[in-house]
This record gives sequence, C-alpha cells and structure tokens, in this order.
Amino acid sequence: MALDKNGIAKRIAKEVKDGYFVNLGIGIPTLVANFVQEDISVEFQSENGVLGMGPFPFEGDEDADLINAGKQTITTLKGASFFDSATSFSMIRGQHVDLTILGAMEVSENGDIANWKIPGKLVKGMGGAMDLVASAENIIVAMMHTNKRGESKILKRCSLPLTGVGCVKKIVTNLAVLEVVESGFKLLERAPGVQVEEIQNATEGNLIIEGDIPEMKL
Amino acid sequence: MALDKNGIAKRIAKEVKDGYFVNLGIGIPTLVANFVQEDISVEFQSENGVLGMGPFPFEGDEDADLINAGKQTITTLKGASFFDSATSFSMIRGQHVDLTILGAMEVSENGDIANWKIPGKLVKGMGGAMDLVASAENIIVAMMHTNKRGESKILKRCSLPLTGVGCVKKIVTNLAVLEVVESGFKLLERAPGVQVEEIQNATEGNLIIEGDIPEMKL
Amino acid sequence: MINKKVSGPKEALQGLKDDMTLMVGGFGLCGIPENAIQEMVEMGVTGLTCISNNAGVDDFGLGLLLDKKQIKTMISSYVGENAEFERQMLSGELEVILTPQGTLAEKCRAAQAGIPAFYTPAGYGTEVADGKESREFEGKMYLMEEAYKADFAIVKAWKGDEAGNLIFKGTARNFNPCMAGAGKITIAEVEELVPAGELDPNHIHTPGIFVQRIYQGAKFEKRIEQLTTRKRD
Amino acid sequence: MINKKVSGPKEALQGLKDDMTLMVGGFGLCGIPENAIQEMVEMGVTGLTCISNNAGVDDFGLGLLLDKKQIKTMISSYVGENAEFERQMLSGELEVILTPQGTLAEKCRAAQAGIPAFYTPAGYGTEVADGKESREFEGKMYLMEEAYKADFAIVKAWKGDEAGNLIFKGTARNFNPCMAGAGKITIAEVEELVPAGELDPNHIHTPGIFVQRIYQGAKFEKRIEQLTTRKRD
Repeated sequence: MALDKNGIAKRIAKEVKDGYFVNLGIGIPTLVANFVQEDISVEFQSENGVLGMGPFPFEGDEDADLINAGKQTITTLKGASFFDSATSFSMIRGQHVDLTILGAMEVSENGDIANWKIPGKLVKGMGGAMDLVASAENIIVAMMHTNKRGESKILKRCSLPLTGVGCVKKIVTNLAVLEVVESGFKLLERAPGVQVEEIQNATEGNLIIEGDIPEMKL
Repeated sequence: MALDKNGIAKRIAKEVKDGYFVNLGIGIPTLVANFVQEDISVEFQSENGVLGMGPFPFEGDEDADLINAGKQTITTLKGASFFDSATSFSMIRGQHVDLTILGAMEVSENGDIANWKIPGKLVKGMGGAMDLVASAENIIVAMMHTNKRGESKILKRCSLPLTGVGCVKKIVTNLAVLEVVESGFKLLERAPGVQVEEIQNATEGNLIIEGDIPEMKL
Repeated sequence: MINKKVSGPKEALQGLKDDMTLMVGGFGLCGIPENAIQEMVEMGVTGLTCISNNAGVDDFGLGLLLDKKQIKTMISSYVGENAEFERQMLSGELEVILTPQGTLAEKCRAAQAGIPAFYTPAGYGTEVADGKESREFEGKMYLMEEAYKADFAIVKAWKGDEAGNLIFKGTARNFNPCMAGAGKITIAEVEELVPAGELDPNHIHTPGIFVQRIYQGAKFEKRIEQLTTRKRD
Repeated sequence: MINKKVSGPKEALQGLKDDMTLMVGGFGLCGIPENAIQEMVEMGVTGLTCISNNAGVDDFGLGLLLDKKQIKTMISSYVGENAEFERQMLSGELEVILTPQGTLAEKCRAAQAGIPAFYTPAGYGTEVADGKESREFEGKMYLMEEAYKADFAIVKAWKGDEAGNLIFKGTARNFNPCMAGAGKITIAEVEELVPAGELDPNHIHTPGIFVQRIYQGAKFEKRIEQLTTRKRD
C-alpha cells in the first residue's frame, strides 16, 4: 500500500544519522522530526536563525521572538544558538548542514528539482530553497510520486521553472525510494505492498530496476 | 619652527570632528588621541576588534584579552563593543569609519601612499593598512616632510612599493598641511615660523602655492 | 561615546522621501520595526522600494504600507501571505523581485561590509540567473551577485544603548544585523533603550558604528503569525 | 545536542599530518590556542602552512613551531616580531605570503560561508594585486580574492559548551569566529567548558555547527606582548 505523508516521513527519518545537523523544509519534511530514532543525537537548523530546535511550546509558553522558517512558534533544546540570516546561510552554503530534506513538485533524471513556481499561478517565492539545493551535499526529496491528476512527478525533464540543477541524490515518495544516478532513477526500495510495475507506471523518467527490489522497512 | 611629533598630532587633532569614528595607525597617529578636543564626542576603532577604546589601563589592571592593533594593553569606555576581524573590516571597507590617520614613508602627487615595505629590508607586512587606505573616504597622513638624509618624502611618484593608489587627501607634516589636488600638493598651512621657501625646498612633488599661506593654529 | 538617540520614529525617519529604497528587518512578523512602519504609513511616502525577506500580512508589517499603495517594488524571498499584495502583484501595480533568501542576506551583508560583489551557487541554472554572470570555481558553477544599495536600513532590536549598540533576542535577530550599516542611514528601533555602558560589550550583536539613529518604540504588538503549541501532559 | 567534547589537544589534533594547511586564531599573542600549539610541537608535524594574522614571538605562540622548523609557509598580515622567523625568511627556509588583514579575515569568512570568491579594494594597484583579477564596480577598482582552503581550523575561545558553542572575551575574539568552520575540521580550545544548556543561546558568538572538536585547555599563560599602563593619580 502506498505510504501516507507520515509514512514518507518515517522512511526518511531512517536516513538521519547520529551527529547530523538537519534542515527540514515545510510540509512532509517537518514531520520527519517526529520519527528520528531516540538513541541518536541530531540538531535541527532553521534558516531564520536557530540551531537546536525543539518541539512546539506548551500552550501559553509561545514566544513571538521564537519561530521557525515556517513562522511557527517553537522551543529550543539545550545547546541551542541563535544567529543572523547571513550566518544561517553560511551554515547552509558552507555545507555545514549535513542533510537537507525538502519537498518538490518535480524531479528530473539528472537531479534537477522544481518546487517554487507554477507559471500562471501565484508565485510566493523560493525562500531559502534555492540556497539549500545549490549548496547541500546530501539532499533528500520528500514527495508524492504523482500529482492529483495521476501524472508522474518523477520526470525525464522538469516542465516547471527549476529551483536547482543536478542536485537531488535521493527521493522518497509514497511508492518508492529512488536514487538519482548517471542514467536515471535507480529503484532502491518499494513501499510495503507496492509492486515494481506500479512504480514503473507512475515514473515518467528512466527507472532502473536491478535485481530484486526490497520492501521498505519502517 | 618645524613641529615635533606631538605638534603634528596636535594639528591633526583639529581635523577630528564631533561624531567621528576614527582609526589611528601606529606611531604619530596614536598620539592624536591625546589632543582631541574635550567637548566633542569621538570613538576610536582598532582593527583587531574594538570600538570605544579608552586610555591605557592603570598599573595592575591590564587584561591580556584587551589590546589594540599595536598589541598594547588598553581599556574601553562606556558604549564600547567587541567584534571579530571580519566585522572590524566591514566597518573599514564599508566606510563606516569616518577618519583614518596613518603614517607614511612616501606620498605622491596623485595621492599614492607607500608605508609598508622597503626593498632589501625586512618586510613585516601591511597589517590592516592596505584595507584602510583602499577603503577610507577621509585619510590624513601624518609624517615627517623629509627623511633622515633630508630627502623629500612628498614626491612626484613614490619610489617604494605602494600601499594604495590615489587615496591620500590630506597630509600633515612637521612643516606644513598639504591637500592632494588634481595637479599636485596644495599648500594649506605652514608650521609656526616655517617659511614657504623652506617647504618648497623640502617638497619634490609639485607644490601649489596660492595667495598668502597662513600659519597653523595649534 | 557618540550619542545616536532620537526622540522616536518621526525624528528617525527625517530625510525619507518618495521613491527611496529601504531595507526593513524581520522574518515574517518576527523582529520587524513596527513603530517605524506605522510612522511611514502616517508620513504617506510613496514609490518605495523595500528590501525585506517578506511583505507582512494584510493588516500588519509591511502589509500596512502595501495597503496604502506606498510600495512600488518589493525585493523578497517569500511573499503572498497577504491578499492585497497578491492583488497588486497580479494587476501589475506592484513589482516583485524574488531573490533566494541566503543571497538576499548576503547582498545586505556585502553592502554593510563594502564588498561590491560575491559569488554564490544559489539560483545557478534557474531564472534567478537571468542576466547575471556565472562562473566556475573548482568544478562548480556560481552566480555573481552584487551588494544592495539602500537609502535607509530600518532594523528592530530587543535592547539598545545610546551609542547605537544592539542586542537581539531569539529568532527576531534574522536579517536585522545584516541590514544594520547596509543603508546610507540606519535606524534602529528597540524595545528597551539604555544608557551607554549598561550593555556588556561582549554581548553586543551590532556595534553602534552601524547605527545612526536609535529610539525606543512606544508600543510593540509582536504579533504571532502561526501559533503552534502542544498540550501539557 | 551533538556532543563535540574530546579529552584534550592530543585527541583533537588526530588526523593532523605533515604538509597540511591550518588556520590558527589570534591577534598577536591574544586569543591563541596555546595548548594546541604546544601539542603540535610535541607531535612534530612538519611542512605546515599556517594561515594566521601573526607568527608569534620567539618563545611563544606560533614561534614555538617556527623554532622547530615545523612551518613551511606562513600566510599573515604582519610578522617579524620574532628573530628566528626573520632568519628563516631571509634564508629562504620559510615562505611568507603577506595578505592585507581585512582580506585575510574575509577569505576565512568566505571559506566558512561557502563563498568561493569576493571583491575587495584592498591591495589594488600594489604588488598584492600581482596575478589577481581586478574589476571595476561603480568607478572604483577591486581585486577578486578567493576563499582559503584549510585542513584544520584551530580556534581559542573563552567559554564553550559540549555542543561546540563558543563565547569569546574582549579582543581575544579577533580572527577566531571567522576561522571556526573555515577548515575541514574545526578544533576549539576553551578556557572553560560547560555542559550544553549553560550558555545563553543569545550570547553565543560561534554556533556549535562550526566546531567538530572542543576541549578545555589545561593551562593558559595568556602572555601580554606590549604591556602599556598609566600610573594611578
């Protein structure tokens, strides 16, 4: 069965290793924090200027001066620090953040990503996404494999305006885990109960299937 | 009579206006702080990371963590701040420092300055001088008019390796106050008792003498 | 100590004229100079170009200036949480220049630091690169980005002293320290203004040399944009 | 919290090998990582390239490494307060690359910030410009300067916590925050190491993400280079 948003987040959480500094985008990526193993040490960075983010505050404890990049009220954990936006992007551009998890509208065979603009629709802006995808060495995209009309979002070429070129390495969708390799999308894992054929049908880009494809362990 | 070092510093102090942030080089410039009018507000910046420098500490009050760019122990005044070297040069390069006073070995008609290197002699380095002269909008050079052999240091062209090009606007020497203009050094003031002829003889570069040249008021 | 204290936003904004370019600190509604924005509404200046990460909401932040059509151009990384903004953008009344957030921060910092241009990988290969020089360093492609120029930078801090030194709180720091000193005149609005000497020189985030005018804001609403909480056990 | 604490300079310097490039914080003898320098003397690594504003004095600071001929190249803005340094430089044993101080700081900061190159006016028209690209922006000439590359950055702070967060004191801050995060591995030596949570997150100068290894130095001499005082009335 295809994964729901929490399922995608749960699978991605397994990619978060001990000692990682992680930047989570808005949407599914934010959910990843809920599933990170408890026995490892991880710090979450938010590009508006905080390292060491904790959970939402208890009711009544919210502080207007303490938000994340999604403008939500947050808390901090022991060892947290605050900094300005230039320093925040020094962390990102300087590749001090170990893992970036973000959503996408489209991903292409060569690792291009489009996630900020739909021509003809209202454009809200790229926020920090262009800096994140251009800089991060380790990017995981969290997305649905197809759009609402059932069309593949895993493409030969992106049709939407790009956010970054050749930057995506790994994709976790509701159907599969894919790795971006030289010649296309290498199928690494299937969602529980999902068959390879279903993934193939939902993938417009070149899908590389080598040997038996294991089911995800969640 | 030609000025001594304190005399030069005293004359330069008159160029320090209310509200100025000032960077003082090593040597004569450091002495300027002693002569700034008491009824104006001035803050001294040192490029190693302090704004709001005060006098030397009382004996026994010295702190190894509190020095100026000459590595001398200092104190700070109310309103002082500490910052890192990149921020310090943001102040300098970004033209937030209103006045830079520094020494020179040679100055040329077009405002070039040489003050860091004598070929064949041990080179200690430019420190912050190249950043200061390349950035400052308002530079005053404090220097002796001639070298120990009596040769002019106010030249058509510098003979020594340059620190910066076309940056010097005003020079205060033991003999005169000069302004660097299009066609050479415009004589603004004479040191008390020093005649124009003496200044002319000590100046290799083109000296522009227009009308009566007043004596400096100290 | 050079005293930067002024009576309030009215005095601080003297010299602000139609068609000028402003940097305005804040991220969302967090860390914005509320009192200065209100004063600009009352001044009625128009044709402004605002460099600010976001554009406020309909009835708060820069949204107040948008509502009165005082802004001609917005330079931001993320906008549109604001119906009037949307309307003006779609009708073409408002020009919007979208800039990657890190590039925006660094272009402000470059202006502060006297760096005329720098290279960043953000936006290479996208429409952000249109009309910009690109260049390879060690096998990776970068865009050349130039420092912003602004007439005024208006920042908001938690505490400040009369020498113009600033201390920020939490994530209300954001773009404020990057913009301080990045405009020809920098105005700092603070929640608490203290005499020089009361702030620890080691704790100052923005040294006073970057600030020309400082005042204590009369009133701070500090509105929360997305209230997210969890229940106590 | 990601714990960066190591037992001391020996563990912190693991992986340091001959011919590597180091950034070393400090201005003169102020804010230098004394314990790490002593450990490098004992390790006997040679062929080092050191990026550091100064080169110490004969019997302290980087002078200790120079004395043992462990340094091949010094990249500094001001040197020569050191007789052995002078001898090695004049004999050609030691290569010295003199760099304007602000450019040196910004090249470190660029490395930290992932900026491959930037423009600065410092050194234009001088021998510092030899072999460098120059370019005009708004009628003024600038040099293009590239980010430094270093294997290790070794910095010294006043207080630190186990998460690697650093707080500096007075002018001992200097180059240290610019170098933290500018090497592949950053080592922080602190006078006092406290558990995470004891430092106010608003007061931290260098966030822990820029530091990989941290320890409390066993002993600090904190030598004064130029003792200047005035008499009490």
